[in-house]
Formats: sequence, C-alpha cells, structure tokens
Amino acid sequence: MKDSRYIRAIGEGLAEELDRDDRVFMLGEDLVDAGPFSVTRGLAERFGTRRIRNTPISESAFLGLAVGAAIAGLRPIVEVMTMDLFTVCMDPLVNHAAKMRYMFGGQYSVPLVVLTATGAGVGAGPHHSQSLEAWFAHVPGLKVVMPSTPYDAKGLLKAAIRDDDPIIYAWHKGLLSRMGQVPEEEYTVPIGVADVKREGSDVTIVATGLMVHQALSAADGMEEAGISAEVVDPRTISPLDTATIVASVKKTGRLVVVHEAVKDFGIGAEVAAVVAEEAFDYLDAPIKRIGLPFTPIPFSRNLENALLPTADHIARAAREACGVPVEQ
Amino acid sequence: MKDSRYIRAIGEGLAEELDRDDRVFMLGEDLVDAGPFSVTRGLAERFGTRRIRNTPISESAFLGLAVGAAIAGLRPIVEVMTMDLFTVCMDPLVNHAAKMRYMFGGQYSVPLVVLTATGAGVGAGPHHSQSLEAWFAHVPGLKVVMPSTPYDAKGLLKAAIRDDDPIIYAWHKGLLSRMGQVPEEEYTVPIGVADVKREGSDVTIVATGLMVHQALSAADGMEEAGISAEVVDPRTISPLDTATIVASVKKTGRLVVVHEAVKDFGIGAEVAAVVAEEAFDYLDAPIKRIGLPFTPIPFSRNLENALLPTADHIARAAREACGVPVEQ
Amino acid sequence: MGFSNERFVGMYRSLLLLRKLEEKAVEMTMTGQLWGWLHSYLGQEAVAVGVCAHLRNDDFVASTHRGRGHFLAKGLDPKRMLAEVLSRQDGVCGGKGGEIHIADWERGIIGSTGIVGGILSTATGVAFACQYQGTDQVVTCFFGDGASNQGSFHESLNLASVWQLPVLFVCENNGYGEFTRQQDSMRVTDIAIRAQAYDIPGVVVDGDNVLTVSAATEEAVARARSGAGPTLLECKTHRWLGHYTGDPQGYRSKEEMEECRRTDPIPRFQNHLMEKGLLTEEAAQQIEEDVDREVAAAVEFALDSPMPLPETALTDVYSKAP
Amino acid sequence: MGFSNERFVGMYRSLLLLRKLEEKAVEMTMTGQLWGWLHSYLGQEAVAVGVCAHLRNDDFVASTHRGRGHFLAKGLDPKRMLAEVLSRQDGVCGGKGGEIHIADWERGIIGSTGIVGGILSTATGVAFACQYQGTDQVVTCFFGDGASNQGSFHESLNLASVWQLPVLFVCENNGYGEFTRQQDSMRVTDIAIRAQAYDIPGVVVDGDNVLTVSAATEEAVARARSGAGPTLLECKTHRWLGHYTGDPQGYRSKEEMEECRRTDPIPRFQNHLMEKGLLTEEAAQQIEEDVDREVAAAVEFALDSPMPLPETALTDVYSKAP
Ligand SMILES: Cc1ncc(C[n+]2csc(CCOP(=O)(O)OP(=O)(O)O)c2C)c(N)n1
Ligand SMILES: Cc1ncc(C[n+]2csc(CCOP(=O)(O)OP(=O)(O)O)c2C)c(N)n1
Ligand SMILES: [Mg+2]
Ligand SMILES: [Mg+2]
Repeated sequence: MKDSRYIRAIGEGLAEELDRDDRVFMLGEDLVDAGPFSVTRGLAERFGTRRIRNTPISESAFLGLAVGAAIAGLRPIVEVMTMDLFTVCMDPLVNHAAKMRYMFGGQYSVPLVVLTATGAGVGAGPHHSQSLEAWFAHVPGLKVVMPSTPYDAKGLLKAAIRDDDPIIYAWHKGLLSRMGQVPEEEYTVPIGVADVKREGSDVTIVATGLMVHQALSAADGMEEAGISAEVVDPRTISPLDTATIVASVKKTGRLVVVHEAVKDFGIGAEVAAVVAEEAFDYLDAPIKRIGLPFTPIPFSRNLENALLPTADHIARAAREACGVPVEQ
Repeated sequence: MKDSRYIRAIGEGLAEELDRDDRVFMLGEDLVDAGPFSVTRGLAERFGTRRIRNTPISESAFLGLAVGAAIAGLRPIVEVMTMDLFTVCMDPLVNHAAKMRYMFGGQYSVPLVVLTATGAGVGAGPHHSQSLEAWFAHVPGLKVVMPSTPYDAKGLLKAAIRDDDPIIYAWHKGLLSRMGQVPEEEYTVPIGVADVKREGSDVTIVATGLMVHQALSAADGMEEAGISAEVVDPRTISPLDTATIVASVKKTGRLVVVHEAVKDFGIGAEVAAVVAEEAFDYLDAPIKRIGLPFTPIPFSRNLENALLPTADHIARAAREACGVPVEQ
Repeated sequence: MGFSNERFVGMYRSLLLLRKLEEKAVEMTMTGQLWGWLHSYLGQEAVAVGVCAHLRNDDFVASTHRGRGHFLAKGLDPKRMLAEVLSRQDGVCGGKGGEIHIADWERGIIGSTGIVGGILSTATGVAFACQYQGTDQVVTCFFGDGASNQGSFHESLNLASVWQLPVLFVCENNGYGEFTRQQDSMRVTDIAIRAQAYDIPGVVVDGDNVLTVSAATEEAVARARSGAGPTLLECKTHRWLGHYTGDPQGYRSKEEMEECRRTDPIPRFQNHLMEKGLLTEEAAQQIEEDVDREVAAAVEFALDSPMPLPETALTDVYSKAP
Repeated sequence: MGFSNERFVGMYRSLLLLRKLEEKAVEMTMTGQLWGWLHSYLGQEAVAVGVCAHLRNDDFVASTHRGRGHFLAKGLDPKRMLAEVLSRQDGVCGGKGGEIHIADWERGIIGSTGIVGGILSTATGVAFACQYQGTDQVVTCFFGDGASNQGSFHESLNLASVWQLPVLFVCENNGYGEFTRQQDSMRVTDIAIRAQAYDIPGVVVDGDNVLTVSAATEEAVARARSGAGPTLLECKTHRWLGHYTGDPQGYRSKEEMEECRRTDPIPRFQNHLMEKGLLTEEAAQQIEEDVDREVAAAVEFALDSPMPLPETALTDVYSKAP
C-alpha cells in the first residue's frame, strides 16, 4: 500500500490500462495538455497523440465516434469535461451506446468508459456543478460508477475499462486532492459491489461520492452521542448493489440516504424505495433523504454553501431517525 | 360536457390558446401538415404559418430558439416529436430554459411548453417509445405534466400555456383515441394538483399516463375479491402533489406505484420514498413498484407486450399488499 | 470504371432485387402483415447499388430509417432482413430492431437507428477504428437531406475532416424530410456545398443514375482508402411514396408524385446495358425470374419464422447477464 | 461610417474601459479576491466595441464565458458587472450567475452561459421574437472559434437563414479553444466560409482594428434591420492571456504570447484618431483619468457590496414561489 491522491490514482489507472492494451485510447478536449483538471497529465507524452487525442468542442460527435470505435473493437475512454455537458451529447450515449447491443440482438458490445467530473462546491456555477447520475442510472444498457476514495477511483476505473459495456465514470471535483491508501500491486474493484465504509449497528447511511466523507465525519461525530452509524458507499450506482444496502438496513433498522444531486427524483429515491420494498419489516423509523434543495447551483460561494448537504445535516437526520434529535 | 377524444382535446386546447393570445405560437417538425400524430390538424389553416411553423430537423436549435422567444415575451409551444428525441436537445431545456431565470437573478421568465409524445405499445421500437419523465422531474426550474384523460389533456395544456415557466407536456401515444368527457365551457386544470381518479379504502395505486387506465381496470377487477382500491393520478409529475398521495396512503395504509418507464430510478421511486418518509407510520405493507423491466423497448409486438406493465400486474401487486394474493 | 461485364449485370440484378423486395414489403404493410410503419426506399435504389458496388466485403456501411436498400446492396440476406422487418425470431436482430433498427456486423452493416442523424458519428467512429488499427477499410454513411440540418452532421463531418478519416458521407437528397420540402428547411440547393465548411470534397450527382453514383463513389472510396480523408457525396434522388407507407401526402401534388418516377433508375440502366450489348432481353427475363424467386423465398422464410420468444425481451441488455 | 467625432472618441473611451476594468479583474483574481475562474477578454476589445457601436439601446446581445467586453460595450453598469463577477448581492444577477452567467435584460443583454455554443439558439430566438412582433430590433450573438464546431452553431445558423431572422453572428476567432489551436479542431482557416452552408454572407475582418469591425458590422446590422437576414462575421483577434487566469499555457510559446500583443487595438485606434485630429494628447489623458476613476469606483462598489443572503439561494427557481 502507498498513500496516493485521488487524481493520481485516476491517472495511474489510466496509464496502466493504456499500457496493458493498445485498443485503449482516450478522446476529449485538451487532454494532451492535461485538461483543466489535469487528470491526464503526462499521458500524451508517454503514449503519444495517436492514443491521447484532443478533440474539437463537439461532444456529441466525439462521444458518438467513441461508440463506433468501441463497436469496431477498440476500448475508448472519452472525457466529457463536466457532467453538465452531457446535455449536448445524450444521444450517442442513451440512444446509441446503451441500446445498440440490445436492439441489434446482441451482435456486438460497446465497451466504452465516459470519464466526467461531477460535483459542486468549487465555485463553478450552475453549468459546471451538477450531479446528474440519476439520469444515467435510469437508462438500461448503461452502468454508472462514482468513486469516493483513491482506492476505489483506481480500482473502479480499471474494472470499467475492462468491462464490455458502456460505463459513466463520474469523479468528484471536490475529491481531486484527497489522499488515501492504494495498493502497489495490480487490482480492480468490481463493478456493482457496494462497500461498507464504516460498520455500525444503529443506523445505515447510504452516501455517494464526496458525501461518503461527510457521512463518515457525521458518523464519527455521533459516536459520543452513543449512536453507531454504518456508512454504505454503493460505489456503483447502476447496477445498484441492493443486497448490501438491504442487509445493512435489516441490521440497523434505520436508513438515511444522502447525495449531492437534488433530492427530488434523485438516486436516493431508488435506495429508499428498494428498502421500503425489501426491508420494510425491519424498519424502525421513517427513511430520511438528504440532497440538494430543488434549485440550480448558484455561483456565489455563500449561496452554494447554503445549499450543499453537510455532515451536520446527515448527523441531524441520523439522530432523528434514532430518536436522539439534537436540540435546536 | 361533451364526449371528446384525447387528441381532439389537445387540439382544442391549442386552438383556444392560440386564439386567445397572439404571443402563443407553435414550432416543430411537420406541424403544418399535422405531423405524424395529427395533433395539430387544422391549426395551420386557421392560424397561418406565422404562428404554426414547420422547422428543419434541428430540435436543439428550434427548442433553443423557443427559449429565446419566451424570454423576449412570446409564449412558444414546441413539439419534440417523441420523448426519446430529447437526447438531441437536452441543453436548451436543462441548461437554458430551466436555469436562466434563476442564474440571472429572476430578471425574466421562460414561459415555454414542450409538447411530446411518450409511451410504448404501438410498435415504435427502441427509439420512439421511451418514457423519460424522471429525467425532467429531476431538473429544478422545469415542470412536467402527463395527462391521462381528455379532460386533463385539455385543462393541463391550457394551464401550461398560461404558466410562466418551462413545462414538459408529455401525452401518451396509446391514449390518442381514448374518449372522455370534456366541458363545453372554458376551464383549466391546475399544474401541481393530483386527481383521485377512483376512491377506495384498502390500497392506494399511484399511476401515471396510460397506466392510470390499467390501474382503474385493475381496481374494478379487485372489487369482487373485496378489495377497495384508490387510484391517484398525479397528473403533474413535477411539482409532485405529495400531499394528496400521502393523504391517500394514510387512509389506505398500502401503496402500489405504477408507471410505464423502467422501474429502476423512475418517478415511482420518488413516490415511494416520499411515502416512506412522510407516511411511514401508516404503512401496513411494503411499498410495491411496477414499471418496465430494466431493458430498452424492443420492436417486436410480442416482445414489447412481454415487458409492458398491465392491469394484471397491478392487481397482483395490490392484492399482495392487501394480503390477498392470487393463487399461481 | 474498370468493372467487368458480370459486375454491371450484377448491379442490374441488385437494383431489381431492391425494387421487388421493397414492393413486396410495401404490399405487406398495406395488407397489415407488417407491424409498425415502413419507410419505403422505392425510387432511391441507384444510390445504394451505385455506392455499394465499390465497397469490399470488409468495408462498412451505416444506414437510416430508410435502409433496406443499403442493407441488401451490402449483402444482407433478404430472408433474414425481411424476417426482421416482420419482427420474427429469425430476423437478423431477433425481432428486437424491426424495420428501422437493423445491423449485420458480419457483413459490415454497422446499423441504422431511429434518431435522424444519430448514426453519423457512430459511422465516423468505425472509420476511426480502421485508421487506428491501420487497415485500409472504408466506411460509408448514408443519410437524408433532412439529416443534414442536425448538429451531428456538422460535428461528425468536421471530426472526420480533422482526422482525415476513411469515411464517405452519402446524402440521399430526396427533397423531403417527412412532409417538409428541402427548400423549407434550408436555403442551399446543394447540400454538397456544406463540405466547404470542413475543407473536404463535396460532390453532387444524379442519384437516379447508377453509373454516375458509381463513378463518384469510386473516386471517393479510393480517396478514403488511400488515407486522403472523407468526401461528402450528394445524390439527388426521388422518394416515390410518402414518408411512410400510408402517408396521405397532402403536401404533394399528384403531378409531382407521378413526375418523380420519370427518372426511374432501373429502365435507364437496363437501356444502357442493352445498348452496350451487356444485357439481352432473355438475360433480363432470366434475372427477373431469378429475383422473383429470391423475393418469394424471403417472404416465405419470413412468414414462416415464429415470433421471438417473450423471454428474449430480457436478454442482450448487457454483455454478461447480471 | 457616418459617426460623429464624439462617437469615435466614445469608442476610444469604451476600449479603454474594457481594458482597464479587465486588467483590474485579472489582478483581483491573481490576488485571490475573486472566487472562481476568470476568462480574460484582454486583447479582444475591438470586437465588442466595434460591433456594439452599431447597436441601439433596444437591440440585443448574447455573449459567452469571455463576456465582460460585450456587457460593458452594450451598456452594463461596470459597478454591477464587477459586483456580479465578485458574486456580491449588488451584482446584476444577485451573485447567482458570477463571471460566466451574466444578463441584463434592461440593457438588451440576453445572457451568457457556461455551455459553449449554448446561447446561439437562444439569441436566434430573441431575433425570432423581434421578427414575429414586427419590430426592427436586431440581435448580435458573440461566440468563439471553438464554439463553431458545436452542433448548435450549425443548427442555429441554418434556422436563422431559413427564416431570415435579424441576427448577426459574430465569431471572435482568437485562435484557441481552451488549450487547443484552431488548426487542431478544424481544417478551414476562415470560419466565415461556413456561412456558405446556409447561403448567408460570411465576412472576415481584422478583429483587432475597431474600424474594420465597425464597418463590417454596420453593413450586417443594416441588412438584419431591413429584413434581409443573418450574417456571419468573423473577427480575427488575439487572446492575450491563457484560457483562464492562471492557465500556465504550456501549449504556447513565449514568442507567440508576446507577438500576439503587437496588434493591440488601443494604440492603433488612438493613433488613427490623433492623425485625423479627433483626439489630442490632453483629451486622451483626460479620458484615461476618467476611465481610471470609473474603474476605481466599480471596484469600490463591488468590494463594498455584501455577499448575497443565503436564503436567496432558494428564490427565482420558478416565477411564482410554490
Ligand atoms: C432527431 C430526430 N428528429 C425527428 C425524427 C422524426 N423523423 C423520422 S424520419 C424524419 C425525416 C428525415 O428526413 P431525411 O433525413 O431527409 O430522410 P428521408 O426520410 O427523406 O430518407 C423525421 C423528421 C427522428 N426520428 N429523429
Ligand atoms: C459544450 C461545452 N464543452 C466544453 C466546455 C468547456 N470549455 C469552456 S470554454 C471552452 C473553449 C471555448 O473556445 P472558444 O469558443 O474559441 O472561445 P474562447 O474561449 O476562445 O473565447 C471550452 C472547451 C463547455 N463549457 N461547454
Ligand atoms: Mg429526405
Ligand atoms: Mg477561441
């Protein structure tokens, strides 16, 4: 094991897979000069511009091109700079990548990874801060992963690149410089398997992306109040590992779901619905959901901060679920 | 009251509002010749091609154009032929129509109605059958309505045209020729208000679009088994009338949610989550959700039929919730 | 063109097969044997045949909702194609795709999709893979005049130009997008002029003449194969029927509907072959009978094929079943 | 151009205001007083000033992430603009928009958004409303060279052409989209050539010369106002700094970065005015002092303005609060 930053772990995952398999290549805006987030730093020098390509500002065409390349046997990794920008390229993803295998009767697969930055909190404003994973999770044929640690970031990325189906890999801008342990040796993290990031017995907190860390700090803070919180990180949003979530709730009897996307019609609703269906008899309290209020994300720092879910919100909800509310 | 077809009710709603207000106009492909679904039949003859316009096959630009026209004081109605085609025009809707009022500090509104056909069951295949309302319901700034009867179709349409914010109006292809009572006199159906389509005391069935009718027939069928089902049609998906739904579940103690969209991460999850949060103590059974299995929609009639939710599915779920399962 | 006589006669046969199979499909739609809508290719056959005459087996095509001509010309078995149009189990996509969504990867048919313009970038991507892997295969992407107003047209042609990809963009200009005339959706007469926006060749040909289509294609394919990049080829042609079978065509005059059949590519090519002495009356007769037999066999095969098993509705969503 | 002397001097003042306010904003970013990134307009001032000189108060502009020049030239109060860039309560959008998302409807500033190419269709829609309502207002839509590769460019220009809408598309070609050179994202040298795809005029001018920009705009605006439809005007200009403030510009040589300042529009125009006797040293001095005062006042105003109240984060989502 070694200590590594999240961004470094992503870079390593990319480099290792590019090294392993010539069919792997990358497309996106400004990748050669490492893009605004520097995720691809050093890759063009090492692998050349045949494999690390700058594109015109034509997301729809270059994502569609990647779909074609994937069908023809390559394994493209495409960067769509931020998740907000999928609005200009939903079609190659949703109507083509996701459905071509099915509608043509399984004649071919579309092994494609779409790398994208999600998340708010960095002053990027209404058009560069959205979390839209719920859209993609609702599309059969796609998979969606959201790593919260350097370990998961590298392991899920490598697994995604080796997977035969189209995958959205949404990393969080607020995690870029977060440190964590990463194995020295080769490993992958399986797609579709949740991770219990902290064990506990009183309440289950299901959290994704940056919110995993808010949930962990809320859980730490609740210890002194005598509440033992379990934090489950689905890691893969679709297919969702409902077994792990349901098992946790059966153990704790209480559920808080938290994500950074707007609460309404977000992935937290699916988690809550699954539990209300499959662990109903084990629930001791109403399910709580936490997410962004139903508004776009404003630019101003203090407005943004007024909206984003925090450890404090999570702790309050968890304590309320446990019948130990904080006095106001 | 008079008997009217769903399609006729939509056409009347359009004509009345075009007649009432010169700022109202329509854009879309082949509207002048009434489009493949004939929703706009007769309108070009009556209102001329200044107000009923054919567009090039450029959904992104003509929807964006409508956003600009709305900002500048007009009240556009845009047709995006089927809901599947939003994949090529999410940006003007999600990043522009939905957010411009907010991000510019409320300087203007974007009064825009986007008419679109949703739904499967007519052999339209994987690219013309999807129900994607969950995407739009997850976007702050947008509203979403889904009328299930001629009455609601006309009333919601007129209300939507008069509303100052962008609204997706998703009508169902399978309802086009459905008959129903429509008032002779002027009326609107308020946005954001659910309708209890059938009263009952044992189980609440929340259903949208075409599924309202499947739910009603399931409810009728359950009567002989002594189960009294209440059918709630939200009519507006966003903002969702959670008060009506929660009140119904508080009365019945049981909930089945059904929609035609794929079940996973669909709007049924939100309904279930809201109830699991707000009516938890009133629930006597696990919440059941019914929707399309997690697959694209195939072309073949018998494959399509194998996937679509039916009255039978609904009845089984409702009976199970009530503890009166059908023997297999 | 350095084609052998047999090759020319083969093209004639191909035109006839496209025509006759399509007439049959239209008839089956009108008589309710076909579920869904049919977007007839009648009248446009010279484009598919003229273009595909220059493609190798290992080259690729991408197609549209009006794609049966392209599929047949690229070698898709008429039986399995018709079975798919009838959404049967033995259809080339097992009944999941139907009329509009057809692929046959083994024959280099990438696919056709229901999103106008949607396949252009996919096709460009297959061309990218050819270049990336250093093969000399080329990709042909068919699309309509209406599709050239989609953003994907612009972005895909630009991308193909920037990377000089081996792709031939064939715009079948039949003058209509659904019920709307070309002149109501753009002010240019020749869509080929749009090639200038990407600094690639833009060529206009009579799309109802299989020889002019073929000659222009020969050049464009050679160009693509040699690494010199994409071409935009506009073929002016005619859609004999409505947008789909059953379209009442209130937007089109009777005269126009008759007029547009005047340039029928089949008698034109037949006359040419006969004048050149490449085809005799007897040979033509023989070919026609042969094609009739093939069409009849396809119809029989398709109608005999069962509907797909309901449980197959759940397969093929992912590469590995969960 | 039939401009009065005052008008020319006003343009000079405007250039100076854009430059100096922008220098200040860059400085404030480098010193951490500004939250977020800043996309500097330094070097491109002649485009905004030359174009907006021909717009009436009731005309419209739509802008980009690099929009401060357009806003000021169209009359946005520097105070309220800078306050928005600093995301303060008195910002023209109440701090919700910030640097990239600014509108001032009262001054005909439709808005700028974070989606490259996204505003082109919106702007076209405002032009549609002008035509629909029979006014003679015109809309100018600014965008970059990189944006011309987006599908929205293609679709919007085509739509504006089909309906002959009163809109002027101004492409500010600064040779880069973020860190990528124009020649790596398209093979055409002049983006204006793309106008041919829509049968509208495409004009190329030296964008660092306020007079050539102004002359071309005059013609295009007159055209639009008279109902003759859209124009694509390409202004070749230079982005002095990186894509955003702090961009290390590893992709650009030192020489290029120095070289690109050679065509500085301000001394060029100043010399011209002085040669023509329209500006004296003293007048220039006076204007500069005046502009300095205005910039200082804007800075003071913006820094004095409080951060927006947290509860305003929840307002303005819908027209009526639920
Ligand atoms: C993005 C999109 N918009 C609209 C449609 C509906 N539609 C199907 S075919 C068609 C016309 C296409 O015209 P053209 O490209 O000229 O092809 P043709 O039908 O003439 O072969 C339209 C508008 C669609 N399928 N996809
Ligand atoms: C659709 C979209 N793709 C990518 C980006 C990221 N991005 C922001 S500015 C920019 C470059 C734009 O280049 P250009 O249009 O030439 O304008 P300039 O920055 O040179 O003024 C890019 C790629 C974005 N905001 N939107
Ligand atoms: Mg056509
Ligand atoms: Mg630029």
